[in-house]
Amino acid sequence: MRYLPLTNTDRSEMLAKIGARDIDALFRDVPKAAIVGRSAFDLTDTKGELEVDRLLSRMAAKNVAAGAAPFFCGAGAYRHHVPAAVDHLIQRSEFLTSYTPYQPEIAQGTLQYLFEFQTQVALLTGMEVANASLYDGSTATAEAVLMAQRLTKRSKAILSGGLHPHYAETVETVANLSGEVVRTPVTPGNAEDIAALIDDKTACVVVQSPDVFGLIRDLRPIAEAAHAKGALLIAVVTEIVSLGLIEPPGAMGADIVAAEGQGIGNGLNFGGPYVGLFATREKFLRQMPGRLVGETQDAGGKRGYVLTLSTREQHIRREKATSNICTNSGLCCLAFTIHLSLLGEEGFSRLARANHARASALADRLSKVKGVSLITPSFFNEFTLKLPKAAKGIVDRLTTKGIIAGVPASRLMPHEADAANLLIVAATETTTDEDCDAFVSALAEAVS
Amino acid sequence: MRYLPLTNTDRSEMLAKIGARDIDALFRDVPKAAIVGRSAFDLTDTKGELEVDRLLSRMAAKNVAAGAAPFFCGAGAYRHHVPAAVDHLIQRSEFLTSYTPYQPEIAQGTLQYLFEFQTQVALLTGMEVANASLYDGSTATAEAVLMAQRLTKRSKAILSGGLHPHYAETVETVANLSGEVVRTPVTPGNAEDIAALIDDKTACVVVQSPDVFGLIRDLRPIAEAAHAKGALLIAVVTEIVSLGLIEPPGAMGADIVAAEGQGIGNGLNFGGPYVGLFATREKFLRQMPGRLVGETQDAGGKRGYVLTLSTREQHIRREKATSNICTNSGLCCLAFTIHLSLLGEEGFSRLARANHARASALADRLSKVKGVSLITPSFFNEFTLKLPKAAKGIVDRLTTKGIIAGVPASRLMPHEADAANLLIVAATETTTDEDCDAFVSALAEAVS
Amino acid sequence: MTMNNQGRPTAPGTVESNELPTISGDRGLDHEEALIFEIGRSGMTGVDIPQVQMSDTKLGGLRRKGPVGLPGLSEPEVIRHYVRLSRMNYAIDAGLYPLGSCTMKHNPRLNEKMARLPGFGDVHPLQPEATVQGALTLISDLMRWLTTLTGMPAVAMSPKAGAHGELCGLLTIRAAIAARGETRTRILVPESAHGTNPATAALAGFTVDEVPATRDGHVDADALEAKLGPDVAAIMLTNPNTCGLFEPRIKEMADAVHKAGAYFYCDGANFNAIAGRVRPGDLGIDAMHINLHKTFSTPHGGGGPGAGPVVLSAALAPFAPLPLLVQDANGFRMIEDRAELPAGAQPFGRMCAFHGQMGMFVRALTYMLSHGADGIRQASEDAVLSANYILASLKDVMSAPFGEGPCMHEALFDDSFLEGTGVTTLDFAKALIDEGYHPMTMYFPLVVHGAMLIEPTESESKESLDRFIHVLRTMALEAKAGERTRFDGAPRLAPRRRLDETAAARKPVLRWKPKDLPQAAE
Amino acid sequence: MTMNNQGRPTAPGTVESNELPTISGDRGLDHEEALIFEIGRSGMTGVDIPQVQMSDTKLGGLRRKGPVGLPGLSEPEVIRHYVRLSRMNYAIDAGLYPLGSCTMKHNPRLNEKMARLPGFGDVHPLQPEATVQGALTLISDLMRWLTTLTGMPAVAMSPKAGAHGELCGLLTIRAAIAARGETRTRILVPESAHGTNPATAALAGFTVDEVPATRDGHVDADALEAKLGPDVAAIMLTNPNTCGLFEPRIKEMADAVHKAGAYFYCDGANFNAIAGRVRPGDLGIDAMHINLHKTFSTPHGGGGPGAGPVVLSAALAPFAPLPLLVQDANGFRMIEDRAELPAGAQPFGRMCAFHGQMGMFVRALTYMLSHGADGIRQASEDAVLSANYILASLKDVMSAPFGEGPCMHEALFDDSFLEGTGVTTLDFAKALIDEGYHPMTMYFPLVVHGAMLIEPTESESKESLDRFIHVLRTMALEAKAGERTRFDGAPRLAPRRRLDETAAARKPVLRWKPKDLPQAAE
Ligand SMILES: Cc1ncc(COP(=O)(O)O)c(C=O)c1O
Ligand SMILES: Cc1ncc(COP(=O)(O)O)c(C=O)c1O
Repeated sequence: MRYLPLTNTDRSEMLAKIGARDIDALFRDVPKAAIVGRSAFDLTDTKGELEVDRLLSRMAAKNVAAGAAPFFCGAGAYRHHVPAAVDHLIQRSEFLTSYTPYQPEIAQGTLQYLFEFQTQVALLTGMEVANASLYDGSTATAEAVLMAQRLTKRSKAILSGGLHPHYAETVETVANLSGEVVRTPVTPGNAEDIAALIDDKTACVVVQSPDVFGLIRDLRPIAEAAHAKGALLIAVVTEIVSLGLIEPPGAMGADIVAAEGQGIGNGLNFGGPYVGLFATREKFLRQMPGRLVGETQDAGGKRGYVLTLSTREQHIRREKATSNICTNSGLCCLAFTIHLSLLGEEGFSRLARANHARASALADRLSKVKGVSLITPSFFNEFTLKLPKAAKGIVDRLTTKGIIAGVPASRLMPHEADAANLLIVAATETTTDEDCDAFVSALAEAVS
Repeated sequence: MRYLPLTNTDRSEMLAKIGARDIDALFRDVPKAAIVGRSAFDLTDTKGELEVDRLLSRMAAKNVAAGAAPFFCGAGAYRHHVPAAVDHLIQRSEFLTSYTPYQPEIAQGTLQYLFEFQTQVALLTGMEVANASLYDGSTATAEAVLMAQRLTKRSKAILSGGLHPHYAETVETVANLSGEVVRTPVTPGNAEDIAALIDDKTACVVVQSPDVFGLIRDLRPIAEAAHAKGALLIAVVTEIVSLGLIEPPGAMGADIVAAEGQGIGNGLNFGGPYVGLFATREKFLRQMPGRLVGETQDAGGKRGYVLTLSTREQHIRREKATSNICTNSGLCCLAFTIHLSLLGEEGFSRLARANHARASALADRLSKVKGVSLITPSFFNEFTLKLPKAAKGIVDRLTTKGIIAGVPASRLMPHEADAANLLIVAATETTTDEDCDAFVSALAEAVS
Repeated sequence: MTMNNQGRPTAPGTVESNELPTISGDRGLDHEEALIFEIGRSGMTGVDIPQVQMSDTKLGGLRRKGPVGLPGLSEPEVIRHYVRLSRMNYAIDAGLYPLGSCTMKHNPRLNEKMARLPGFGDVHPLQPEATVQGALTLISDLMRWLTTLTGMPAVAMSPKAGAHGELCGLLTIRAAIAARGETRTRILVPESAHGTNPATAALAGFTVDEVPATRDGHVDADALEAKLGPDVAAIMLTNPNTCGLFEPRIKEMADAVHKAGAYFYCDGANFNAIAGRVRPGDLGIDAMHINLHKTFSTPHGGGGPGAGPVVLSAALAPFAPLPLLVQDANGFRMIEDRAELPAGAQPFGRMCAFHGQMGMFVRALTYMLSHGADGIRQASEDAVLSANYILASLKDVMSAPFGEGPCMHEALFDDSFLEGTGVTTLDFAKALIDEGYHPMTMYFPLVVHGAMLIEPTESESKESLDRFIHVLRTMALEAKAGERTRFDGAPRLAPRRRLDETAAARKPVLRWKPKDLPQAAE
Repeated sequence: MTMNNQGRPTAPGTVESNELPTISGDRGLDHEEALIFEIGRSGMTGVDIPQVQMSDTKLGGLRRKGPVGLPGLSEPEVIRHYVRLSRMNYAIDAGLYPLGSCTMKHNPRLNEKMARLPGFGDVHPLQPEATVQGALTLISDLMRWLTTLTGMPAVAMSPKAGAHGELCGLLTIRAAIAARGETRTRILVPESAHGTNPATAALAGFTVDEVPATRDGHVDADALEAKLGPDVAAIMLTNPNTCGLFEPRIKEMADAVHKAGAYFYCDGANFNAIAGRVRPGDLGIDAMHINLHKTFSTPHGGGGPGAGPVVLSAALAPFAPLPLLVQDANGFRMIEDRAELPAGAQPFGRMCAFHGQMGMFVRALTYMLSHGADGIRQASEDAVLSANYILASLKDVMSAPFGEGPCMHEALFDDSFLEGTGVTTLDFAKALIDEGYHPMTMYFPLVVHGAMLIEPTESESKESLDRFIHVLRTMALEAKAGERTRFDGAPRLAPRRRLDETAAARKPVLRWKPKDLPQAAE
């Protein structure tokens, strides 16, 4: 087997050195009954690279790649152009096949990029500090709620109806254990009056902006209301590129920002791996989940970086840890930070503008289609349309025409009756004029 | 422009330091009339990566990739499966963006793999020494002829009719200047009696095996005849993988081996870049063209490698150099040597067997097609069929059916009347049963 | 794997360098590299995106007021920056990486190639299911490999790493208990357990009750059985355990646990020792996470990403979280909502958005198809063989707390052989860095004093193991002979000497700030 | 670019190391690595290919008798081997690479991605033309960029590198002269010319006649004109020349050459200085090769591959070699045979099999489309600006043989500033290695004593140039102050000290041999 360097001669020499009769002798502690042979597994044997390549390529060919069709899906995952340099660099052996930087003397590469990543995330979100990543935006949101409950010693979390339903369910799944989770009604295209619901049992309010329908939310009044009641505002961002054009949550009073970083440096990957961004105020530092990299000096007086404040973490604090997370999103952080380094201030703002301009133009054209209306007065690169028929049917119809028309709201919220006709549409810098033309005419035909 | 690190501020500061009014001042020596402006070039301006990616991807999509169809072309370039590790490793920055190892202290990586490459080439060909590559098989053959002329101080080179016509033309182009080149008649499927033509003016005979039709040639009698007349035998190999199964030229008396190394580690690339292999006897060392890497020690007594015997080369010997070559095929050697390291003795011989088995099975089936006959009694992974009609027409017809049926001999030798109906067909480990089925039935239909 | 020495910050005294100083500060091929924020300048960018016209009217009056504050670098500068940083890292590709409990095995390149096929890398989690049948087939094939290898009926695919899998497992157990109308609050966790186990138990709302270890490194089965009771929801055992030993009384414990109405959660981080030879399902396990990034080699550079699918027993299967993959006449479908649940399904909730770490799934299935069942079995055997070879070759000069062995895929040593030498486990491990090796896991598991946990994996040749053994033997003998030069203040030959972790923790500097702004922490 | 110090083998005396010896021989992240032949063992392989049944009957009785003698390694070992080797190399991606005459500029990654599109990388040179129209379009687009940038009517695409392009150019000239029924045997080549120029002239069957340089580093135009005569076939001039200067009297020389019935071949290796600003066609040039791997950034790691298309004047165009790309109603076609020649075409022959370095063409066109005409112009200006900045910043401490400048894209220094210091050009260059830089080109061009030719290219930031200048200034001042520590026996901090080139050449060991066999050279 090409990946296994031991020869049979090596194996017998090693057994001899060990003084074991055969390999079975090494499995002595395993109950005999529990040792099974090859026949116990109805699975194939070793295959060469060519054969495996063929098998998987055939599977892949059964999917419609986003790049192979006019494509308008968003709702938490966004297709952006990632420069070739990013994928080249993250495949550097020293990045790809290293692990958590436990030995800082031989892991400065990883530690420094994580330090730079933390800085970039803090800058983007307008917060004071950020960690070295969590799994993704949804789990980061759940961690944020738990952290708010710890900080406020209160139990109630209020989730905006505009929060991505998958995020809401993820939060409920863990936060219900430690307290109560309230979800406000879904108000497509409008901001619900969440401030009114905040009481002195409220640990936090969780508001996504742009929300799941694409609507841009003004967090300032909510932050005020929350702070007035001693609660915290958790701002959620699912399209990180929006922060190139929209006021950052930190500037609007957010106490914790939980975001999905996939939009920068990372591909769609059918849902993962993505990268959870987590930023907050310095004063909350010791309640933060996840790893933190800090600057220090080595014995020679040279600047260097180390994992720090580990006393928050499971391997030190065990059941008292701020989170159980260990493995995080290392390589995805790397892709994120490289892409953002390439963009820089100039490139990032141009990218954001290009996205908004694309989406605005498309929204204008689609909302002119007879029977179709735009229900999100404000948005970044994603908006929601009200169609005369069920959105799911329309999407399926357009799919047969080779157009991936977006995400029907009903897929995310089947129980919301008035979401049935809503279609969530995203456009990015990768969307072409031809894509838009195809979409507009196909939609016009489908709804007529 | 994303690749240019200087800002306008930098530029003016630098001009100030230089004491130049503007950039034009630095082009002082250029005749005014010769300085042109942007308008002199009817070419596009800077494009972003996304846009360029789109343009080229569209162009690429206009080609039928070999992997996307049943594919049977060979005749000097062969499609083999290259393990993913090869392309990953040759893209290591330290390999990809370094240059000729002129500074051995910081180029041991390149020097060592070239030393290993030289060893592998010597082993494969059964020769004593090999150089660090030439451009490709055809130019290596031309260099071999020139070297033979230098060594024998004779002018005549006899080229076998079985030598790839492109190779023969390449040799004629340069060797005619220094002497005369004779080509023996083309005898598809048979070995011409080249020994008879060797006289005491003959510097060398050039024989390809397997020849352009796929026929395996016995070099032993030719070597004897050549040596008897004081001439040299130059053996040419266009499919290097064949040496995993066939007796190497070195074992059959060849004095110089010129080969195309593309088949190991390198893709088809529409004809280039490929890698020229060049091996010979130790005693001819000082007449060899191209770079050589040799083992030595550093001042600390550690083993190391350096470019050596440069006194043969243009940068030292100038007009008296053994060749004018400077840039060679570095990265292609690297791909070659990595792939061969992965294969090893075991993998290489299995690969060769798999190729021959594939081709044999296909040849059996195709020669059973009514009106079709196999004219090459022996072959490795490529053979020639005689068709009842012009091969070119058949190939075009099968192309419309999505099958790339091979290379019509007429494409390489339009003047050979009796080559018109000959089709040169190659099969490798990448050829599937489905590919063969499709070919056999489509051919049967086309010739009926 | 976590290193408890991280929890005991070290503050080395400054040492003077006997190196020839260079003008540049760089040394041959070793370049120092500043932060991107110190390199970049405004106006520069590494991408060319046209400046488009755009109106503010659709931004709800919330257009960003100030700049982000990002530095501007050209592409060549960015590439040089990361290439230089990478050269300061150790990696599997560069050498043996014996980090116990982390299974740092070879990451095949084919896996990377497959994960980048547009049909996998460029598909959206919410695009119409008709357009992702290949992706769903892949997930279903992977599920089949995982359930077959573990001998368990079901698997939940969405957990994003081992710890996330632990949470998924415990929440499944919680739901199963609730469905029985019971409430059980206690979870038994061995003191040798990995930190994520107790942390997860607490996160899932349980109290943690520690089970002691026996002198031979196993879980004290008697103590465990004694602790069982009506309030015990589950035990969380690692098997093979964190001492690198298989729990001989595992079935007995499983039976006792089941008899007590509790469930058996197994931490599968060490599955690489037994895959293809032992099926956890045959051991009475109810739930176990599998770290695809360990056992099945998906690269997790810099600490992630991972994937932690959880295999489930028949008793727990109904409570698996959403989404659920089902197959019907029209092909595969993801059930994302309770309304469409198949009969009997009572999902406890959702672990995360979308349906898990697809990129890791592609790599793991590529690994499995490449190895095949026979190759996976061979890999486990080689991993165990290599660990035992190391144990057998070093036990006379280092101290193996649990004696002769055999061990499973990890060889555990304690620091008693260093007693009185003045050389600590930390010194010993750091000296390995100068020798060109990544240190073993230190100070874990906690049940052993000054633990050194060595996991060679199946990816090393005998020659490589022999070199490693030779170095460790020589170091051990030197230490015992009181020759400390190699250890004091090691490493000396790495990009950095020991770093001051105390200072880092005392005055946290967690981000770059423009010179004019004070560091927030000060 | 060639380094003449290679021709003057150096044999350093052994130096003793003051380094702390390690047990392994490795040092931190710096690993020593044996030859694959010393690592591998029989029976092992890094690929899994099924062992197929096969009969000998079709092998003409010539089946291989013995083994090849290749070592067997697993994939992890192979990857580790090459990763470790790579870490012993300097590269553009790691630092400034001021190797004069080599234009070691940034290699964009997009180019690599495009070259690997199956539609380019996986197409066969002889598959039906209907199936490669995209590939032929690409070649035709590249031809348009090259002819437009150079202001020449035609271009021959098949030459595989610069030297091959030189040969192509001279053979075109030879054919043109023959077509006029003349024979001309002499070629005028400046003494400052790159070695490939005289070597190529000889290869093409001409005699070489050297033209001296003036004291200010230009070709002596008067001497050149004096040498013109009926037997002169051509002059081969490099412009900008190898001293980094533009030939001010170039048009005058071109006119004289044409008046004498000869042709003007220009070595275009230095095109990067003027691309987008000056069109060689406007200077009276008849043929010029372009090193795509220099000016247009196609990577040539380890010394290749390259591509050397040759642009041709109207006078020479008809004699361009086969194949010829033509376009008609059915699209593009490669004319590979004389029978199908378009009117007037009289190709002199063929340079190589197939139609050139397609992989390089894709990269070069990607580079051109990315930069655009404006970006290419800017790149040339920045390259020239950077070289002049270096010249201006160092001329007071180092010695610039041709004074104040301005220069083009290269700054040339001689070793007179080292006179009496005991420090040689070689020492000075090797000391740069310890500072983290690749040395400049040394001992070329030959017209300058102890030449140091610095080509920064346009890929360096001002900060990077300033650091480099600071290091060179400090070194120069130290050398003059007689502080030799930094220079004696440098480099000290690289993977190797100076290597014994004399020994290597005296007893050539050009391949590994099994221990039992004696080294052939001994
Ligand atoms: C024994 C053990 N359990 C659980 C974990 C947690 O797994 P992950 O890091 O994938 O969350 C680890 C990983 O370090 C481990 O070693
Ligand atoms: C001035 C000059 N001419 C010609 C050449 C030869 O070009 P190539 O190396 O591509 O054959 C070079 C390359 O080093 C050069 O610097």
